[in-house]
Amino acid sequence: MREEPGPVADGRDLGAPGRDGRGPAGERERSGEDGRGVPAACTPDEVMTVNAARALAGARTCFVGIGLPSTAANLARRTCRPDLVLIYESGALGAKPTRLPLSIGDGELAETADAVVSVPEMFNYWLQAGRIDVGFLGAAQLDRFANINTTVVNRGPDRPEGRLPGAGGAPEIAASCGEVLIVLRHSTRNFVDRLDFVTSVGHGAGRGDRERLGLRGRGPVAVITDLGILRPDPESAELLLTDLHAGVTVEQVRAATGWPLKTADQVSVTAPPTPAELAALRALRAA
Amino acid sequence: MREEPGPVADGRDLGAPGRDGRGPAGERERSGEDGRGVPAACTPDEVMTVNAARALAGARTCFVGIGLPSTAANLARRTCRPDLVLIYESGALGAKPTRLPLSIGDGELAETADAVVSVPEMFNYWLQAGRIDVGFLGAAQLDRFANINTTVVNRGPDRPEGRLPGAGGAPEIAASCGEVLIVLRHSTRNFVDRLDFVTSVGHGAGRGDRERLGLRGRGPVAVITDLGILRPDPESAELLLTDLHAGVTVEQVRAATGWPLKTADQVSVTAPPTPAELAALRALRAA
Amino acid sequence: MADIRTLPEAVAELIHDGDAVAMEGFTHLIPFAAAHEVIRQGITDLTLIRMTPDVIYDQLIGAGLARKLVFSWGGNPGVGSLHRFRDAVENGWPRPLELDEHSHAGMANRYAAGASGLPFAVLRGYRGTDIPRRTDTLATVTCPFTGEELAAVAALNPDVTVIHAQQADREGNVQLWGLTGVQKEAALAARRALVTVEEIVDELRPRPGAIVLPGWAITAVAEVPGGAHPSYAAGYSVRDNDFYQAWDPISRDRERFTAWLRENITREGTQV
Amino acid sequence: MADIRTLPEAVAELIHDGDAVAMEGFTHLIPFAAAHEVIRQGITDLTLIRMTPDVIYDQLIGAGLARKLVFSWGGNPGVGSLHRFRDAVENGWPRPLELDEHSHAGMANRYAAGASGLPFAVLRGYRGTDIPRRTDTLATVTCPFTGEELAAVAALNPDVTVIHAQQADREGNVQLWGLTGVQKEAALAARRALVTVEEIVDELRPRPGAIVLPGWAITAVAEVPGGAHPSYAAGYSVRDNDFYQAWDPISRDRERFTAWLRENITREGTQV
Repeated sequence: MREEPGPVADGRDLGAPGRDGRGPAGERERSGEDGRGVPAACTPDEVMTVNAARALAGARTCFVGIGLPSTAANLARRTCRPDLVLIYESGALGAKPTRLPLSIGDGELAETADAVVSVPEMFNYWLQAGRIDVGFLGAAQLDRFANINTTVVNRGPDRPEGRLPGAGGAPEIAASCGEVLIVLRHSTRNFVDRLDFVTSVGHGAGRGDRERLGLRGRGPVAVITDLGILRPDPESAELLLTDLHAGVTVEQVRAATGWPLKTADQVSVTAPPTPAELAALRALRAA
Repeated sequence: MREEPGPVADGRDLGAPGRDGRGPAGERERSGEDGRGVPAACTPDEVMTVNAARALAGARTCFVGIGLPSTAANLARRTCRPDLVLIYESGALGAKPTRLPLSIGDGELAETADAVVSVPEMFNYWLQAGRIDVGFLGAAQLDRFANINTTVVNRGPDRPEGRLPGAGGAPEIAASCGEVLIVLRHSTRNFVDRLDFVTSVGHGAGRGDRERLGLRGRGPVAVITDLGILRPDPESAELLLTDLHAGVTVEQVRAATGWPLKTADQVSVTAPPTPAELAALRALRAA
Repeated sequence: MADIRTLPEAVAELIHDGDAVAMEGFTHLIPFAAAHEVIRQGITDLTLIRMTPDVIYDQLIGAGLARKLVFSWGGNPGVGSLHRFRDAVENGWPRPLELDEHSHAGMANRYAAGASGLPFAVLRGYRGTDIPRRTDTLATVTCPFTGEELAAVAALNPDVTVIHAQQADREGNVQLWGLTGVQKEAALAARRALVTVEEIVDELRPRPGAIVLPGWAITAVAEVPGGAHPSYAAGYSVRDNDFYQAWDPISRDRERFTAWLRENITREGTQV
Repeated sequence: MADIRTLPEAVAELIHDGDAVAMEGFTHLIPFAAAHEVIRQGITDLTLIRMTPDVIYDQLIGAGLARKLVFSWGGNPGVGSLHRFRDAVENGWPRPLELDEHSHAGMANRYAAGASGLPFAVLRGYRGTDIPRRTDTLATVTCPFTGEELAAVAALNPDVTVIHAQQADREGNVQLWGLTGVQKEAALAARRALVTVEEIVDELRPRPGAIVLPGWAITAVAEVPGGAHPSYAAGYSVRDNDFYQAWDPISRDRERFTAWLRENITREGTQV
């Protein structure tokens, strides 16, 4: 549920209020207004989701937030990672939904799960113990060290704080999973120079901070957006642009990022979604 | 399982090794060697067990140790307290066994229970939270404040400690149940002046000690033996002889007690087992 | 052994002005009907406790009955914001709402500590976050064996917990199945527990994945078919996702919300 | 995802000299066959962990394979003493046995802490008892909210946990039902987990009261029908109470025990 964007400084919802951009501020509109060059055959959101699914190719188990992460994880089960074990904080271990769940507690998650456990057990025995390979999160605000804010935003002097949904499972998912993937749409509203609130720790103030804080997992290894992919610098842990989606330029990404974004020595271009990936994603969304 | 008596100083087992005195050192033999006067129609163990069952007349829920406590609690369900909820530390809430379980984990306990829970849940959510009215314990050694030893006995100089089974659930049962009943056979081996080891706290060093220790339940309210019933003095919490079974004298009880036993101002005589109680007890044992 | 009551009786007997109330159910089995009865009876000044406030607390907050919210994730799942919650927090409408805010792991452990009769629980959480700045029910403890510093969260012991379940028998033993969330902990942590059920049956037939709460651990049971709507009860109903989506425009606007409340909850003869 | 192995393979791969081994099962589902295989393979210097050592550890201790026992109640349930345990503790035969002794509540919480990835657990226990004098895995912590002092017990994280279950499927997902004790915690607390099962089935049919351990949380599964005997597997067998009673005279005498071990466990071709 952590993708829930909530309000931002101008009072509008950040990103799409509906799931996966199918709401009123959804992908079609944004694609149009941004004038981003994407293959006519697929939307930026589809490119993002397909790349997010691909990032799970090596994972055995994934703790899944609802929304974009859930779409990507379910797509991975239909493409690169059929055996991927989906874990939802509502208590479902090994859920195999046939349709995308709207909520994290949809009945099909329990019905198709290998096991259903209580919420305290989920967080204590399964998440906290470090048993989950990948935590898949969304974010309302993200900084250059992949720290996440989903709590409140500063709307400027004389205005009350804007309220976001809050932490949910994210702080401990970010702390305890073997590694973390983050998926969110790229804009200066989301990719900020300074978080208004640290809800979940990515790499803190830089390399070594996770160890200092005693966080057990490796932290964020990739941020997948509708423009490309950012990965932490091996030295500093600051996010570098490592991949662009086809047709996107480095300048476009920099313009959508609220800090002076560094790029990797070599910036790759992601392979376009294959027809099979696109078909699987569209079938999943239509189900 | 806390009635398990284990070895004593002379290396012989204390009390009966079989359940409820039906083993080789059982009630018949002891009744004979002690020459105790009991109604010919019933044994001292039967009188003890019937009185132990009667002590549950006001209880709603009972955390049951295996052996004598289990026999008494099951008898209560067949006589004075049909609705008594039996709780076994193996995880059974509301067990309704048709036969006396030999072990605390007999299959029938789970099959007949209202709910089966894990052992950690049993101790944390059900026992520790103070949800159980009565804890029913046995003991290897008991002192005048109804503190219990089931861990080790001192066998004198140059001899190794005698090993008893250990704590089991008893320390927290004694601490957390609303009140505690203790049932054991009366002898100077069991009723000792000084415990060799405090496994479970009754009234500590006297009235006020439970509060000082932060123990939430009221502690032992009765010790039911094959000779009579002891109850804590309202002032000092030292056990007083309050009831004799029919045909037993105060002198007999004092002779079987390892400290100078005080008596209540009025010592009552327990009503003999009724034919219905005896029939229920014998049917239970024969099942 | 639990009392069998009508919903209005049970709510009147168990929930009082100023109580700390937990209505739990992780998306599944949310006790909406009981919340609506609280609104009808105008029970107010409540401290509302819930991991995911969801639409159920958006309604109670919008109705002006809450003075404080203890929670970990306040959104409309899969839809967007909880607008009544935001309006109360950001603008104090219809009254200010004090917050005590945790993570899910923290809330789950707070209930577990409450159910265990412990004053606090220990977890590996919150490290490096700003959450500790916003709550006084979070602290640290040091492991006496390793020296490691860990998070400590204060136990939750609601005055009353309300949950919805599929079935109870006539002694008030309750069975729920499917996603059972944190309901056992929430019910056992509370001083009083009210369970609304889809139906009261002669005998509970054990179900895979079910948990059973004995009647003697519960204060009252009320039969309320459909009492989780627009949430759901596995085996009885499905989640009304359309309602959750329709709630977004209803709740965005104070007047529209107020009209909805009057038309659907508080008007004579309404029973949602 | 768990490896499917024969019992001798699994024991050889997972259990090594010097390991801390938990074989759990509260009276029900005790993994006797795995213990017998440990005896046959002569795996030694073990730290044995179990709430109720039961006859299974009486056999391992008598066979001289244990250097330490971590436990909370060491009797033959419903029968009397564990004579091999007593002989080792009191007389050092066949070798001295170091003890780490707790209450059931403490042991259950030690496993739960281990399964939770925490270094310790908090409980309200041991107060006023002499138990703290005999263990260095027990300490106190102070509640940061109330100032109350509570017991802290060190987490248990066995090198390997062995449990017995009714069924596994071909991916190694395991289902057990009936009294499930502390097995989930013990298995999840361990670095490696071996599950012996009554049978491997094509598909696990969900059962009331069952717990399921996913194959990816388990290291290996071995099909061992009757592998809990003289303990039992609900739905497959009943507890062999006669064996538990017969064990008393067998185990009282060192020679008789040794002969029993040779005749029933270690002699070529034996499989108990």
